[in-house]
Amino acid sequence: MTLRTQLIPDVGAKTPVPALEPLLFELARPGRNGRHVRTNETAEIPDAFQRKTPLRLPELSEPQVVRHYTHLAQLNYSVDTGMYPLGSCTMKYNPKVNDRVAALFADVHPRQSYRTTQGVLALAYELEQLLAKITGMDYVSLQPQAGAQSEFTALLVFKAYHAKRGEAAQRKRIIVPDSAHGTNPASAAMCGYEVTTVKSDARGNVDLDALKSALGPDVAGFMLTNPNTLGLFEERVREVCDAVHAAGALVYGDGANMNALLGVARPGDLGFDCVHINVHKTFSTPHGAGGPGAGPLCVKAHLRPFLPKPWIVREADSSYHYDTAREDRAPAGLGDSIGTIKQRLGNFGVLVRAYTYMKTLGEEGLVETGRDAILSANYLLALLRPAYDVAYERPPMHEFVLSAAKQKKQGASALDISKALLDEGFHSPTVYFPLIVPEAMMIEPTETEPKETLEAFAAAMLRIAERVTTDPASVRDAPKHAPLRRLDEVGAARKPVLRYRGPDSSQGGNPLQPPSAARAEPVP
Amino acid sequence: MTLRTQLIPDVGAKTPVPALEPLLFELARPGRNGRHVRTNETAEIPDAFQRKTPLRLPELSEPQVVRHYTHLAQLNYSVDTGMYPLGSCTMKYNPKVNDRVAALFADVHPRQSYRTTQGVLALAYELEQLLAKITGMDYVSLQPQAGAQSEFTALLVFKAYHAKRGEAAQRKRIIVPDSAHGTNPASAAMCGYEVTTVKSDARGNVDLDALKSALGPDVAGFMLTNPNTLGLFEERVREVCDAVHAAGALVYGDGANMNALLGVARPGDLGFDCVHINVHKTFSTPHGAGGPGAGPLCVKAHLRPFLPKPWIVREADSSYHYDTAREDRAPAGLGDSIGTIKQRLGNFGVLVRAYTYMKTLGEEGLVETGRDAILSANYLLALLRPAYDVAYERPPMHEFVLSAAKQKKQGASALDISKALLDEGFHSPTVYFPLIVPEAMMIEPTETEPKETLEAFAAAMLRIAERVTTDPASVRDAPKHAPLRRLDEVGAARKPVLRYRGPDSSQGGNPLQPPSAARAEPVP
Amino acid sequence: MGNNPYSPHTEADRAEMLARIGVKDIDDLLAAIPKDARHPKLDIAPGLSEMEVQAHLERLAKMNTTAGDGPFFIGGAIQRRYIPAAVPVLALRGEFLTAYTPYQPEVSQGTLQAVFEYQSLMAELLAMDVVNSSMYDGGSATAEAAFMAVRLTGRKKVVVATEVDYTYRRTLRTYARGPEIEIVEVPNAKLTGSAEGAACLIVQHPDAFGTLVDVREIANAAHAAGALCIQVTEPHACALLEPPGSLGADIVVGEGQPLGITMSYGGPHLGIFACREALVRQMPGRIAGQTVDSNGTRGFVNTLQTREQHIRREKATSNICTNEALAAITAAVYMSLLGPEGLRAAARAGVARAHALAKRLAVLPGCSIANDGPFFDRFTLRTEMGGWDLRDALIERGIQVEATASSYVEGRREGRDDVIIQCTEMTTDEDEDALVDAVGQLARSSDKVAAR
Amino acid sequence: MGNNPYSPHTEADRAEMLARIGVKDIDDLLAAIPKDARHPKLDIAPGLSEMEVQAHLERLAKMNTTAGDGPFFIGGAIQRRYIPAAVPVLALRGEFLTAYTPYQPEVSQGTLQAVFEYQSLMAELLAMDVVNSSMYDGGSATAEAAFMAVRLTGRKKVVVATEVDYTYRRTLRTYARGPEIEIVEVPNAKLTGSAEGAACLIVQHPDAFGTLVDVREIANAAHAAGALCIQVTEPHACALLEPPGSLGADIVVGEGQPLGITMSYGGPHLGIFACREALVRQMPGRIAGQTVDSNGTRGFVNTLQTREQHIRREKATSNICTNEALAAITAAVYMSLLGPEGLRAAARAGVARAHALAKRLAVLPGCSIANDGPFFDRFTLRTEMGGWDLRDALIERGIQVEATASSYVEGRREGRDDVIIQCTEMTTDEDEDALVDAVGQLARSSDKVAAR
Ligand SMILES: Cc1ncc(COP(=O)(O)O)c(C=O)c1O
Ligand SMILES: Cc1ncc(COP(=O)(O)O)c(C=O)c1O
Repeated sequence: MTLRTQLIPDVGAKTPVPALEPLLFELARPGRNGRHVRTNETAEIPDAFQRKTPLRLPELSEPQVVRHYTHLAQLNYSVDTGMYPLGSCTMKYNPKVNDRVAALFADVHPRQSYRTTQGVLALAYELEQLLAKITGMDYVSLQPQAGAQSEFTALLVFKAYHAKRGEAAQRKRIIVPDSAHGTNPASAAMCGYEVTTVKSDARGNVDLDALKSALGPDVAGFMLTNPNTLGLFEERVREVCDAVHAAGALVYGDGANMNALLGVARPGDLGFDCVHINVHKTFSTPHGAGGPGAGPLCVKAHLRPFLPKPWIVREADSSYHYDTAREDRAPAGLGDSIGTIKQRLGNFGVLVRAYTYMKTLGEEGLVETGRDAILSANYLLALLRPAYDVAYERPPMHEFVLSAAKQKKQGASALDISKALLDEGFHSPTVYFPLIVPEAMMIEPTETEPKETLEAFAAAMLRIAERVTTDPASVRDAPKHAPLRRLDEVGAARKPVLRYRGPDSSQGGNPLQPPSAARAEPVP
Repeated sequence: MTLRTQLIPDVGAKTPVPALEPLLFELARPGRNGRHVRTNETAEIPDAFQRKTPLRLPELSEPQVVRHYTHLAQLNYSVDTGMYPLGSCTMKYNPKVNDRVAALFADVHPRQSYRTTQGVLALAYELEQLLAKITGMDYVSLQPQAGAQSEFTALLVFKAYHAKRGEAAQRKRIIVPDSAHGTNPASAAMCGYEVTTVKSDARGNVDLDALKSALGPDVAGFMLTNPNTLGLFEERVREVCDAVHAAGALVYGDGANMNALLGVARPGDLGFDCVHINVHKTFSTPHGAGGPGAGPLCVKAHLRPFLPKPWIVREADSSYHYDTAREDRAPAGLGDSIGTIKQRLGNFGVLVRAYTYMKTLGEEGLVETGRDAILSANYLLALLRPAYDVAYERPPMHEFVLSAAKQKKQGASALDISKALLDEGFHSPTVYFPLIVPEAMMIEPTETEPKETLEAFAAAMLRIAERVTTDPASVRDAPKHAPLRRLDEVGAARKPVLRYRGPDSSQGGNPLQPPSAARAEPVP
Repeated sequence: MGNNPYSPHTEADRAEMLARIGVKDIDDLLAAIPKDARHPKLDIAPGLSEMEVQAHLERLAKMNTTAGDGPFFIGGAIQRRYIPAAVPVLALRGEFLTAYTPYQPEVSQGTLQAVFEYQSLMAELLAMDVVNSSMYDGGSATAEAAFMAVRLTGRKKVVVATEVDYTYRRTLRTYARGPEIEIVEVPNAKLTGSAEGAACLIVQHPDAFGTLVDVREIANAAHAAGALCIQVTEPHACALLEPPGSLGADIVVGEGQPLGITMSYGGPHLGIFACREALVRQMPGRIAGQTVDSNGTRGFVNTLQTREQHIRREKATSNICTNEALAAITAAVYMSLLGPEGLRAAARAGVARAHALAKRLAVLPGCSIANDGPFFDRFTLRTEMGGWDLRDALIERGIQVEATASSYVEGRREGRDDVIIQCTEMTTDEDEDALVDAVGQLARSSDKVAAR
Repeated sequence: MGNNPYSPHTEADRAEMLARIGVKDIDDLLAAIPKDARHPKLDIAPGLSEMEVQAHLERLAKMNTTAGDGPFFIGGAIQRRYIPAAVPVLALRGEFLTAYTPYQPEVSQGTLQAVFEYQSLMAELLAMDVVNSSMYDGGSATAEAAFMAVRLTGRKKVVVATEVDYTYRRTLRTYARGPEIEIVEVPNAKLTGSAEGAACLIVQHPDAFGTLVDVREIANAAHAAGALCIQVTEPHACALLEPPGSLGADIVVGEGQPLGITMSYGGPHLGIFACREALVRQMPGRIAGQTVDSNGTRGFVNTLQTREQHIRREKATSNICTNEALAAITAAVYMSLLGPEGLRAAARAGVARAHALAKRLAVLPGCSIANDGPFFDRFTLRTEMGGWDLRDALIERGIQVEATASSYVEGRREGRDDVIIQCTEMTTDEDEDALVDAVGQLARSSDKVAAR
């Protein structure tokens, strides 16, 4: 039962608003409420501090709230409802057992003593070891809460490393390939580095000569995604790393594409000094409509001293504690560490899920995952090749990039195709990334889509390609069967409406402005 | 994201089947499976007993199963998605906290000792008391698992009561009003009684004269729903009960409509000897797509000896046990009890929810519930009266019955209107019940629907009535916006297909018959 | 609003509604109610907040010792089995949980297709033709099966084996008081000789004590005498044992709870009900069937409703209305997740553990396994202590088993007094060690035996 | 399939796929990988079944003492608060949980509208103009706010009060090493005098110790010096205290976890980030905005994306990509369920309990309340034992409190060593009694003091 557009009743607007679902504020009535929490007590607050500004939150009954969010949820596409081939995002199935066991750790506060959290610490310690083994690294920090924060953390580590060697002032630049994800240059800039971009070569690799000429004593590090954002394994990865090291710089591995490498190859064996893990990609934790994630940072031994504190220590009797004095409250042992990115163990609730996933798969399951991810991508590419241009003609790893340049000429862009896919019941791939492929469509099926689904997706893509040749206008007009037609993003940015301010924002912007006489739905 | 009709791929059918979602069997592939439970051990089973019949269950991956049921769920209308004004069913909001606390009792086995289940017994004991107070009765059996089973239980109690008085052989008849719910006569027949129907009078009451002339020494009991299925309070309820008692028979109260009486009146004060409770109606437990429910039976003291065993006993030290020897395993004390309807405490998981609801509402909340339920029904009736015939013109209690007889003449029946309501985004009322109202539409809004929703529902009903006058064919053609168009129920009954037997049932009916070469969706 | 936290009506709403109705007060709508009966004082405590009620229920729950709190061997019809995490996530989605009987099939395809799939899966598991959408539980399903046999044969005697679960037999006896059906209880061994004049023979396989029973022989005897054979069974057993449909059963009933449904002190559970195709018009309960919509698209409806109370009233095949549809959906989710391999694995684990455990217990002094033949995943342990004392002594040690009351018939103690030990995939090595240790210690302490 | 229980590929599937690709083996697709690096041995144990992994995690979880296991007074940024049952039921629905950033808004209206509503609700609570869709947590939000102030002012000095939560200050100091921003820590009392040359003053109200702070004065001082005022706050406090937007704050940050999100040993949580309208183009993070579709129907999209890394790369206002959208949705569900009254009630309960408890503790011998002024729902208890010893002694008694490290700056112990006592609506009379009893006993035992 999907929502159909309705005229929002009772909002007090002069003309009723067509929408799929009213806003919370539009559903509210003064005096309505549930009884979740109550108190008879009064709070002793000095008058000067008391809230005088009206608290204009909507008042709703619980049944209304339940329906509202049930309706909203049903408007979403999600992994639980269909294939979600968003390249670079690894939208694989999120096992339900992981959510259930995560709830076992819900009622633990991060400021509890190690004495009351031995289960947390035992899990985290083993998780660090698992990640080290899978990446071929030596040590792991669980603190970063997403890939981007892990990049930033790693660059702080680089800075500290160079500082220790007296080269901090000199090494001011970070090099990134032109195919890099936007977070890479952004993290470098946030960390106070200048960013130099090197181009890719004709086979989709980093252009080694360009890299070499960019390298120098002012370079702190190089950020490399492997397989890169084209889905291609860097063919001369060891030469690349050697060149960077020869210049006294460090190699950062963006591990967003680690799914391809599970049991297939380890960054630690390829020359990387560190690599981050997007557990919300590789290790199946749900993406939560945009987040949360977790981004553990795995490093070689020479970078360990700089990792965020505190660190977990395991005693001979299998008890655990932190390495800092008085729990982690007196970081006497900060040493060369960069400090703290996130108190204690980062997004622990996400990490529990990742740990559970690894324990479920085990060595053979991890290996199978990497191989099946690669198999699925290559199979889907084989099915799509007849109709779309392939950006780089060599076997991809877990994802691949098509170009809709041909279709664009025929009258429908990658964007149009992405919308037409919605009408076919599929989520669209990532479009217009990486930037170096015109009309890019970056497709990552993951290992959890059945072969039949890959075939159905391919059939849809081929139908659309066919339609582009016969009736491109209809593709440009998509979507027609999604909950909404195409949305005006330009208008949204030009005149931003970033919160609800009532039906008539000129009236002081009170979101609880009472319904005007002009009801959308008159009482019969 | 609602499902749109698709051609089911790969089912092996000669011609693909259009459907909203494939069947589990159609999604399966041999060799596919998860790893929820496993064992390396072999079972010692004598060969003669071993299963030789193939176990033709579908093999699926967990991601497929999750998507399948998520899709199916989204095809359902439910209280969580909209107003569900099904008369006689009390489709009120089902509080989420009730589900959460019910889970606290999930891991308890009914054959545990009273010593390990003091929490269960304490809750059940208090629940019995709450139900007795609310109904004005003296004792309660929690065993019946639904209203109908409670009716049957009560009639067994009647039989035992008459037997005790030596009148069992003589009292062979049960009287029911013509407005009674189908379960009443069905329960009576199941209990070995003959059923006599008495008609209703012009005000929607039991026709007292008809009742009196039906009464006699061969009558065991009278089953009365109050408010009755017209939503009307029995105006001479005490006279009715007195007449029945005068004939030596008992009065059974069908408490399906108890929501109207919460804090408003008590069956025990009106002359009933017993009343059942549909906790899935009055006490907010979810209806579960058809069930489960629970149907506690509340009786006056004179019927207590006959209630199902075991009974809970509370000791002075607030400990609890059953009244039978050796727990309830040796029912030495069966006495006059009819026996056991359901081991121990019936649908305990449902009863926990009902208990929680009562504790949440408390006395004032219960009173408010009854009054708001009545208020909502009367308000909605006032809004609808302009367009529809009202079956009986006196203030209803918690629900009311309209007749679409006028509309029927104009070209659209109650059934057609019910389907048109689906297109308006509402569930339909109960139609064609009670049987005594032509083209009946039985509407129960419940107290949890906001006033605006009642108004929106009324507006939809009025729009439809208007459409019946201008374009009845369009109403007959409804629904158009539901997941499916009108379904062929006659065809379903004429040539019943009650399980899946594979794409070609002539081929031995193997539901796992492999896909034929003719795929619905050819591999591109 | 105000006192019922789930009611949305504000005082302003109520005033507007009353005005539109044209009365001053809700009391003005209650004229039909005898004055003295209006507004009774209920003597119930004031309502709690959600936070308070949650705390209150947590306190009550802590007063129980759950199955997970220690070694646990109670089973029978209701079993502690592993429930995959996806089961509740899917089956308890609000759209299933808060819908009702699919009276409007066009907006209830989720329920109807899921129930149709349940019927199909269960029919395969049992090797039976038709399965209904659910009865309340195994007990009432057994009683309704007996009633159906009475209707089909016109005979009013029902023969049931004493090795049928005691709760089912109690419910059967209770139900039978209504239409005054004669219930004859005989041991399994005497079933074949008791078919004459009977509407049906009711046999459980594996039986209440876990023993395997030759159903074919009993079905043959029934059929020879013009009676039906009703088999009570358990779903996991059907994954490994020749299924009822292949043994000659005409009607099959049982408890579906082990298929992913929580124990919850006995309910809500799932009454399984299956029969041969020819008998379907006498079947009780709702049945989902396949059809098409006016566009020719496949869809599902409740069908064969002319058997049901809302149409046939006193002529219906049963009075059942609200059933256990959600449990049927849950069982379907469970079966589709486990698949045939997982179902067999779960069943096998119970059987293997039961046999290994029985071997360890049988060699303890004073202990023996009391089953009459090969058993499945539970067995009867006989000690010198007697079952009830042993059970109570084990509770003291945190171990829960069931003392068997097979021998109590209408309150008279007739025979043995043992304990039943149920194993499932949830049984662990530690559980088994704890039981063997405890029984070893207890069986040795002859003072306890004396004290009986 | 086979080893990864979530992969659907059967061996037959794999063979067909390889054939279509035109290779014999997956290894044929791996030519780009250095030979010696292929197929590393990982040295990881074989996979578990779901049932095994569930049992394993349950064992680990039992090794913790949770907040619900005994009297619990740890709080600060992360608080144990009552979470209504409907919150997880709604926010964790699969359609929210398993979606990603709404790159295709037409099929992501659920996410986008829910986030837009979160922004609107939070803006009202804080009385701020604009709220973004979330940062990782309170700590990173604080650091990003400081960076934003640096960008806006062109100044590289950030002044932060020592009464700001120590975890936020640590993260701030760590972040600041990147762009080499100077972090100056001064007590609240010295903030107004430290604005000169600063990009911003960062003040927390109520502060880490629960003390109420005069933010207006600090904001005025900041503005007078051309600096911004960044207020760190807590959502429940804003229901009762004059909100940041009314106190002069330019940017507001905080931890949103208390709004219905589980503690989960520190994450995933919700970084609240709000600012004045004029500053929005320097704001980090995603923002949902209202628009219309081509039919004119209202809808929502992520907007003002030219601030973001995927468009602006090294010129972006932040590197954040994956955020905590689900936590924002959860907070919105929580706020809509509680409403203004519920939110105030929850806040009031904490304040009332904290004050009552403080009064009881303050009269115990050797005990005093060490806050510098009126406090909100937590306070600092000073005893002769010292905070760390008291905390450890309380753990022995099953009571959990936090010892304050406010006084440790870069490892140097500078001042007091107390405990912080946080109350919320979840605090019970029994909890309070247990704490008063225990502290009463401990404070009296002078041997402990001697032993320090
Ligand atoms: C290649 C690449 N690098 C980095 C990131 C950033 O990771 P996160 O979104 O977890 O911050 C992403 C994900 O979006 C990515 O695809
Ligand atoms: C008036 C009436 N009586 C009895 C019943 C039967 O109750 P149940 O469905 O719980 O068996 C119903 C409900 O459907 C009903 O509406």
